[in-house]
Amino acid sequence: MLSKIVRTVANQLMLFILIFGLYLIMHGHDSPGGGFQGGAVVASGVVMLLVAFGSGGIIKWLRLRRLTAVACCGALIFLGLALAGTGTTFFHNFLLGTPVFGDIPPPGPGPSHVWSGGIIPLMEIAIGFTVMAGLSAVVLAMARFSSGEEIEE
Amino acid sequence: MSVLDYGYAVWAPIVWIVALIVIGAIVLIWRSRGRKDYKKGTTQSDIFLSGIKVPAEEQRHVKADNIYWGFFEALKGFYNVMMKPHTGIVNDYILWFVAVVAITVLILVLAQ
Amino acid sequence: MEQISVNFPFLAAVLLVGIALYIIVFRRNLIKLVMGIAILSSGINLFLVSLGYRTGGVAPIYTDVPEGPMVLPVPQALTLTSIVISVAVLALMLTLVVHIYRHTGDIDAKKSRILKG
Amino acid sequence: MHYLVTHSPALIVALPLLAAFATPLISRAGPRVRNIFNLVVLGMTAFLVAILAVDVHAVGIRVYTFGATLPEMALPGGYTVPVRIMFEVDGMSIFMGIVITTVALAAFTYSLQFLKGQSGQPRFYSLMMLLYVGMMGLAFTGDMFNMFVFLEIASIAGTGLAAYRTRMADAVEGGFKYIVISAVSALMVLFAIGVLYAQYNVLSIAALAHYMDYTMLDMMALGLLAGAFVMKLAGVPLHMWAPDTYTVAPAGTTPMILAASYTSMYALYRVTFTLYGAHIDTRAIGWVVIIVGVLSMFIGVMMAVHQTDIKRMMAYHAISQGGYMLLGVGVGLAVIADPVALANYGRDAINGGIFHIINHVFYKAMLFMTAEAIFFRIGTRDTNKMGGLARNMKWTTAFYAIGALAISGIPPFNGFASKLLIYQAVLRFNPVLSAIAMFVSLVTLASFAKVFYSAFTGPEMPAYREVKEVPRSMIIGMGILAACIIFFGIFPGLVVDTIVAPATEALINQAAYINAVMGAVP
Repeated sequence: MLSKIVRTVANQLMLFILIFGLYLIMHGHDSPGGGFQGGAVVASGVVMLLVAFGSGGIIKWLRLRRLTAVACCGALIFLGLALAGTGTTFFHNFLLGTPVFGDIPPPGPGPSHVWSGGIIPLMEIAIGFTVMAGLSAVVLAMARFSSGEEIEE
Repeated sequence: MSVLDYGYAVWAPIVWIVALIVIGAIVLIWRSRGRKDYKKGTTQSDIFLSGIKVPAEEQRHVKADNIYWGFFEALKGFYNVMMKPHTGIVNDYILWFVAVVAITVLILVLAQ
Repeated sequence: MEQISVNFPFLAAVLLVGIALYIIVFRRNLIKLVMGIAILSSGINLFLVSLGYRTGGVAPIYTDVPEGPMVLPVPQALTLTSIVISVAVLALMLTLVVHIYRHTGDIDAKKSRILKG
Repeated sequence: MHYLVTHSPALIVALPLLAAFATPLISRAGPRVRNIFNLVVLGMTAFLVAILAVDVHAVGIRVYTFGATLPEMALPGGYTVPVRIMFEVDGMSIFMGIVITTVALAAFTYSLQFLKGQSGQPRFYSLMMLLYVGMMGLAFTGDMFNMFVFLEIASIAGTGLAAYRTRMADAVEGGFKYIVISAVSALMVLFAIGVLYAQYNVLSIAALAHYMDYTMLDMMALGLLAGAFVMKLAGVPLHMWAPDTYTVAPAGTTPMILAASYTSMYALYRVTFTLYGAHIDTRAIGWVVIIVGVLSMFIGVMMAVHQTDIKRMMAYHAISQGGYMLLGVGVGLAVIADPVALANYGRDAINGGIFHIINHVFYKAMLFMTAEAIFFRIGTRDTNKMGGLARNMKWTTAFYAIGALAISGIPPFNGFASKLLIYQAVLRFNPVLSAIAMFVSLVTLASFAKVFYSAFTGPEMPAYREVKEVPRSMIIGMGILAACIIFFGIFPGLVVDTIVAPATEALINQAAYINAVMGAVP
């Protein structure tokens, strides 16, 4: 555990890191970013907390079991969305043209258009949660591992 | 269906199995006409080791290391050479990989 | 001169691959070996992403798009996938190195080896 | 039914992937639910593979384009290059699918009781499913980059499985070696893919083969690809990781990792036959494959006789048997440009090489399972410490004997059929190679006889008086494979005609593979 200043700053910064990560995830389909990048940013926030508070404190409220469950759920949602299109083909973008994320943004100069892309933004969110939970789990597991504890399942 | 025809030779497993059964039957019949005065459990079935005392049953099993001893003794030089590259060090595996890729690329580019 | 500047990323990529292979082959320290593989994947990622460069092309983002031809984002997608995969591979490798260190007390490829022959 | 057939290429990969991610959640409901769930998913996948196999053999190559409005629409109107990711399933792909699925069924059944009471089982089944996905994807993909992705998925899952028993120092080491060689070879594959993409701006195998100019850079890419895949399939002199990894992997997974090696062999054939094919001078690459094959056969078997660790010996035999496959297919590859030689013996040689894949995966998977059954009961792999096990482990002994006879090419088991096919085809290409192959078979028999003698026969050892036969699911797992071995041995003609000959045809007929995607493009 590091000094109080570091811990306070880490506490405050975590909020911004979370917001930035979620922003990257949400805008992955119409601007640079995406599920992996956003998830990695959030996981880097977890690394920061880990450094500031030490693995003992974090592990109490970030359980590996829960993180695994979130990662698996994200992956399942992703695959479920892909499977839902199997009426036409696997990975078919069946939401395009519907009221849900169905718009097609006009090409040319203009603001970012979030409400577009069909299943892609939904998939980005699913991937985002998978990566967020998965990378955090890896980092946490390795931190506990190097501190000498055995990892239970 | 069962026959594999190579156009050069024919492999028919069912014919082979039938032949095996027939030959096996002949061999068994032949065997049953052999000497009848062999008895198990008497001194007839005891092990004779040039008069040396026979070791206990557990000691008599030939361990894997001792099987084909002559073969390995004769090929000692070959195995010494073979063991040298099998270091078990992961770096060497990659070294072999790099070397083989380099040679393959050279052969393919020159053959083109 | 322009030729050289266009080809510069490729030279850098080949240089990185060469350095990485040198490290992987000649460094017995397992952590350094993992670093070598990380450099190897960076070199190849650099190579892939350089393939997508087109002089005068613009980034393939539909909003706020300037005039001009867009580049095909396939090499970028390939690079991103490759990065994701190498993250997983490197994490796995480091975990295994930690395990090896715990079992044998050494991270030297030669001293920590059990299986051979 | 039509719907299922149409979508089966995607579903075969998607269902196990779904199961892989659902397993950690479902195992909270208890181990029994998890096992049934996994077996059901695998059974459904096996059914899909079966109907897809019937369809591919009856109709021809099936293309599945992801995300398109029609699965068959690889080229949307007006395009001259395919823009979407696609699967392309031909005779060779479905052949690998059948091999992998059968092994996976046997391996899962075997693992059910093998793992009883061990920790981390959800992870184990997840990784098994993931490895299965990686192999099936590699076999079905029609896209170079996807090939790399599935190769990496299979490597990561395989590493997780090889190092599953992390409490054992050698298991971790074997896993680490596997991931290092996998990562380096996969990155070389990616490098080669980059080189190809730089010139032709396409990734689909069919489109690449259609547009390829066979420049010097292409030949360098072929060298990189061939080297990387030979590394992954453990051909001498790139074989040294295989004994380390196969030895330490737990029982049910060794056959899966073995199958993953042969999936890499499939990738090598796909690249050399379909991507490059008869347009290059195939004698060079053909002889490279033949030389690697002969070296693998000879050095693999000579190292195997020397081993005292039972699984290590079998691993070296896996290398040696891989040499037979490479020899057979290499001969076919060397003469592919010569129609007379191809009709005379080339086709037979490829038939033999491919038939040997399925035979070898079956008997070697079973042999690994028997070795692990022994380890399960007596806790050692060292043949020096074994003896008299046949008294108490009758089923295991019987399965070992069947496997040993099959691998040595003793009739009427399946190994003989494919080996005879290879011998007589190679004899007409080069008699010396055929003689080496026969000698290797002899040494194989000798080394299996050595282990049979030292482990199973002999007087009862006092330490193993209380040893029992292994649990039923393990016997069933081995029994599935033993039944396949005997069936393939008695009906080799049927197997060659139904699944092997279409695979050979798919490899030789490069134009059909290209036309299935690029048919409309001149």
